[in-house]
Amino acid sequence: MTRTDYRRTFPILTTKVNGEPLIYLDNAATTQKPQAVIEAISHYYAYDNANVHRGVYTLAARATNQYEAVRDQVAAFIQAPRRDTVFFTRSTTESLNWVAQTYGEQTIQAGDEIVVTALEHHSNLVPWQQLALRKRAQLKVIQLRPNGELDLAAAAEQITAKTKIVAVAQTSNVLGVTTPIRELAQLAHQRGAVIVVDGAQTVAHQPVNVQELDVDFYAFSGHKLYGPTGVGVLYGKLALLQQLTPVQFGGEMISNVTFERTEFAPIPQRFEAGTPDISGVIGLGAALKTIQQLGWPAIQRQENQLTAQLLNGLLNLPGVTVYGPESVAKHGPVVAFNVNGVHPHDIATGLDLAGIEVRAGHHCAQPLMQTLGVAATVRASVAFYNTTAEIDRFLVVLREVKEFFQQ
Amino acid sequence: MTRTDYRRTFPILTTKVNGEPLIYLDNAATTQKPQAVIEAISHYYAYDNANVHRGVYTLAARATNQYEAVRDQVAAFIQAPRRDTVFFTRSTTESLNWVAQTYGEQTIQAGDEIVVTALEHHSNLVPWQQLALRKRAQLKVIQLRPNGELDLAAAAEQITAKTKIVAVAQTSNVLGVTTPIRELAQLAHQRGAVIVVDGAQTVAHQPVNVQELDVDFYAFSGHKLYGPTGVGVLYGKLALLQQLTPVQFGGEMISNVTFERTEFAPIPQRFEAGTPDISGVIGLGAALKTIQQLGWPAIQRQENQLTAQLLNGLLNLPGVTVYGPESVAKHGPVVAFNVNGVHPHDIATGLDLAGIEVRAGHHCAQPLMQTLGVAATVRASVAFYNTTAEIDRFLVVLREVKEFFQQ
Amino acid sequence: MSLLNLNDLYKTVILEHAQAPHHYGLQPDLPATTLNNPTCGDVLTVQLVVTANQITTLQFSSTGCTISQASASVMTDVLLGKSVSEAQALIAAFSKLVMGTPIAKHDRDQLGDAAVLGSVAQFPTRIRCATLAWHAAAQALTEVTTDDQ
Amino acid sequence: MSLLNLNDLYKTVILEHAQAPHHYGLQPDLPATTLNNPTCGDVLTVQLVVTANQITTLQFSSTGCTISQASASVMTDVLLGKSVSEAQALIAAFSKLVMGTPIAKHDRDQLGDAAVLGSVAQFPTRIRCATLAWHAAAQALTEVTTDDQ
Ligand SMILES: Cc1ncc(COP(=O)(O)O)c(C=O)c1O
Ligand SMILES: Cc1ncc(COP(=O)(O)O)c(C=O)c1O
Repeated sequence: MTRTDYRRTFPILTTKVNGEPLIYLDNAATTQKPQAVIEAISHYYAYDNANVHRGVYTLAARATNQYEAVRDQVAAFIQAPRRDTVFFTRSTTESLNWVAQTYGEQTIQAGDEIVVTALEHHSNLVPWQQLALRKRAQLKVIQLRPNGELDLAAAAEQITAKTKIVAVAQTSNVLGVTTPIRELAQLAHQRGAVIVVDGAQTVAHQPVNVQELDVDFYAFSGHKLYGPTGVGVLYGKLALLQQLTPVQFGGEMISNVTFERTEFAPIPQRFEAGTPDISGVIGLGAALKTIQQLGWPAIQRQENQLTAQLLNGLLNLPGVTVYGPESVAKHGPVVAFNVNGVHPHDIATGLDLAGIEVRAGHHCAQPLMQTLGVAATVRASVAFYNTTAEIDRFLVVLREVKEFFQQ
Repeated sequence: MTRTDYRRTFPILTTKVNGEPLIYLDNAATTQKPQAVIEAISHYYAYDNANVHRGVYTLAARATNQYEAVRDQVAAFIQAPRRDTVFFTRSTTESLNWVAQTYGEQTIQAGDEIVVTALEHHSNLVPWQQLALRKRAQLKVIQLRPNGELDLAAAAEQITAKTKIVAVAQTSNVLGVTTPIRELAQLAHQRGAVIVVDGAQTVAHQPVNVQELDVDFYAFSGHKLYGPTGVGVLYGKLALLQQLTPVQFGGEMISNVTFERTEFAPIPQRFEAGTPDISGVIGLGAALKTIQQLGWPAIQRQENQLTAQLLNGLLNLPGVTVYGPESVAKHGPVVAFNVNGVHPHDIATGLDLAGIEVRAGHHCAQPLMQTLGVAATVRASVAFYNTTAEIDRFLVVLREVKEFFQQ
Repeated sequence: MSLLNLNDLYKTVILEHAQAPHHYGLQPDLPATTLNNPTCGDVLTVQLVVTANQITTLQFSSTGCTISQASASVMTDVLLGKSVSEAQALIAAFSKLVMGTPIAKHDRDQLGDAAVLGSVAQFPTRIRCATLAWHAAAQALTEVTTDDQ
Repeated sequence: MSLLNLNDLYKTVILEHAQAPHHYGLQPDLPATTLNNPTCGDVLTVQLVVTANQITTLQFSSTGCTISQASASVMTDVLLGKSVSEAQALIAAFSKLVMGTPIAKHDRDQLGDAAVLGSVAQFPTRIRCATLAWHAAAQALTEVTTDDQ
């Protein structure tokens, strides 16, 4: 199957919005789902539904095997060394909060430093900020270069011997820039800190190897990866996970319980309290298979081309300000911009009337907006299923909307 | 549509397991899903998928409206006074842990008492036990009467002026007994404690009115209610929820963020950090609609009849021990039993070979097993879609399996 | 896309109000009420003075979209000079209007230019933009009213 | 259901071992290794003595299902008298067998009655029941071996 064939397996991409063919350019918020994912969920409920890890009967074994097989897939997908170093959460947000509540809670003491960057999503900022406030630790921020790239020299200054945790997104959900995770990991480790990476905007767009990056924790969401909502992943280094105690208790995360005390199960069960999102995990398995079948080269070729078209198209529109690097080589498939004198909401509504769905707002990155000196931006973000014709149409309509408001 | 028509809308119930028609009697672990739920999920992904609360475009509005409409449905389903007093979690387990991490963490001090009952599921025991250990508080246990019913006199003794939290399941997932929540709530409130209710085994089987019960918190799971995995609910009294701070941070739960500090959004958004399980919530909405259309009288009539047939059938089998009350009037649709001299696993495997799926094990209630003086039990649990013919067959095969092992 | 669709929402009168909002600007010595729209980070501040049960001063300042700016501008036109209870009734009527609920002819007439914003009802995600200023005025009214007593 | 299916898993030899397990019972003065099966709460304890690199004592006690009892019983028959390395090889072979992986004829012969438990491979949820005793023995072996050194 070619990339175009794969596009056809996304049912929503053939629908209309406001009477116009849908052009979905909010992939950074959530991606659309292929038929394979929708069918994996339906099939599970129509043929295999049972609770996992609990029953000795056939249906329960089927459900458990399918669920656990996805753990293997996920481990392979990010090149984790062992299957038990990944566990399922609800989302990137939960994964990152979990690290703050376990490793953070156990490690951080008054006077310690937690280092984040100026481009973090609230989900990788607020948990650390609140932890720092609780512990009287210091939250430090690595600033960006004027083009939005992370400044490694600034990072080397901010990360000190007092730093215990460095938390950073691998790809910005606003500027599209990618941060140098390997170098940051090295800096962190040299100073005795761990590095926690928010991969929400990365995993759908490039291969990730957590061992090569040498990260301590890596978090992402299924729904930004062509999978269902309700399922996220956390990878952690074995030695770290083994030393951590759970934050939620109950269900199959125990090995022995009396009224007085509880022995916890080994990892990863220890961290999956209660009935997990079984159908979500199975849907994620189908999504990973789709990515694998299509292959990174096809995905990256198309996304690079679309990003170039988008970025250059916007840079060439007079009266438009583009945030982040102007070079495609430094760009993930996300472009934030503003039309001078027109509010992002008005632009998004204008595009929406033509069936073109883009985000307008602060993109859950208010401090970054403050850094950029704006209240909000428009954001267009592509996935491999978008087409050059869609980007052309987006640019044409954007110009019309711009003229309407600037008339 | 009649009850039989509704049964036909559950695709899995027409499949075979081990070459025999599936007879699913593990409804207490998770229920099966009607076509309406499966289709709600598929339809969402095929037509309306977008992230919620974030976009100004049409798809985002559709997704958000559908998601928020289910909040209204859930509030109506348990007669919550306001829509903002319910929020979505992953599961009962997460809901109960949340109360322990917020209200429990803020309230419990050394020397305080937390009171649970001897029939709790690990999910409503371990969070309180761990909280008590952390805070040097005392965990107290209300014992059961010999037939498994909760002893209100014992409750009145255990709940004292030192008690801050009473945590109790409304229906036991092992014994099938229902606890007197209204009376326990009164006892708790008289002593100045709050009551936290685990409704996991209740909400699919009888109408619940949280205001009439006068409970402070009420937790349940969608997947035990004909809905998808990945979605749970927590109801809390308005005044309590408003005084609580979140445990997870990020995404749309904020109203304003700087690097230094964060203002949280009003309830319920405040407690729903990150992208929620949107399709799970929408699937839950379809499940609630199914229950409403079929109606409580039809559901309860059938479940009562099946429970009577199951209970009496087991009580009349020589060499079988039934746990919990022997009177149907005191029984939810769950019956735990053992065949003397035969291990529950062997019984479950024997039944499984005939397509009959029951649970064998400790049912995540190890302390209750200790109280009953057994390591494990078999458990059969029914839902409205089970039939009297299925229970007949279960009893026939059980007798065969029993004879095989006792030969 | 046909720009006709855009004209449905962004009627000329709305664009005019947004481009040259009436009663724009704050005075340093007056109490102010600020609300924000968390989705877009927009911030809107109103200043409102009631003298002898009549709104004698009403002005605003905001960073916001066309809809919120225009709505704030027409709001000042409509509410200035009204009594507290008239203003409260009109705020309620405006809320209904933009939610797509029918309102009485009398209220509609009183709303004047603001009635044009009824088209927002077709754009559910923009309703919050249209109501922000009116909510701020409602809140300011309770504050000044309380001060009076 | 046909009871033939039940006979597939619960062969006569398995039922016999379960009903009258060999080398059942513990001695108070010997070190013991206990494992449990969290799904069902079953507990199994083995006692194992190695003298001059040979397993000279091997006994167990357990609350458990037919499969785990029978498996423990045949395990004691198979491993008693074996050298440490022979025992380790047989434990590994047994694990493969119940996972459905083919094993060498020589190992199969040595496993004796235990080979009958190969049918468990068709019942994935029961594999843990069959391996519990063998895991306990493997663990006990590492403990005594370490003690020797
Ligand atoms: C960079 C980044 N981090 C974290 C998140 C949060 O992801 P989720 O909402 O799935 O928890 C997002 C997406 O919203 C993101 O773009
Ligand atoms: C009484 C009771 N409480 C809590 C739970 C936990 O539910 P969940 O696994 O959906 O969190 C269950 C079900 O397993 C239950 O039966």
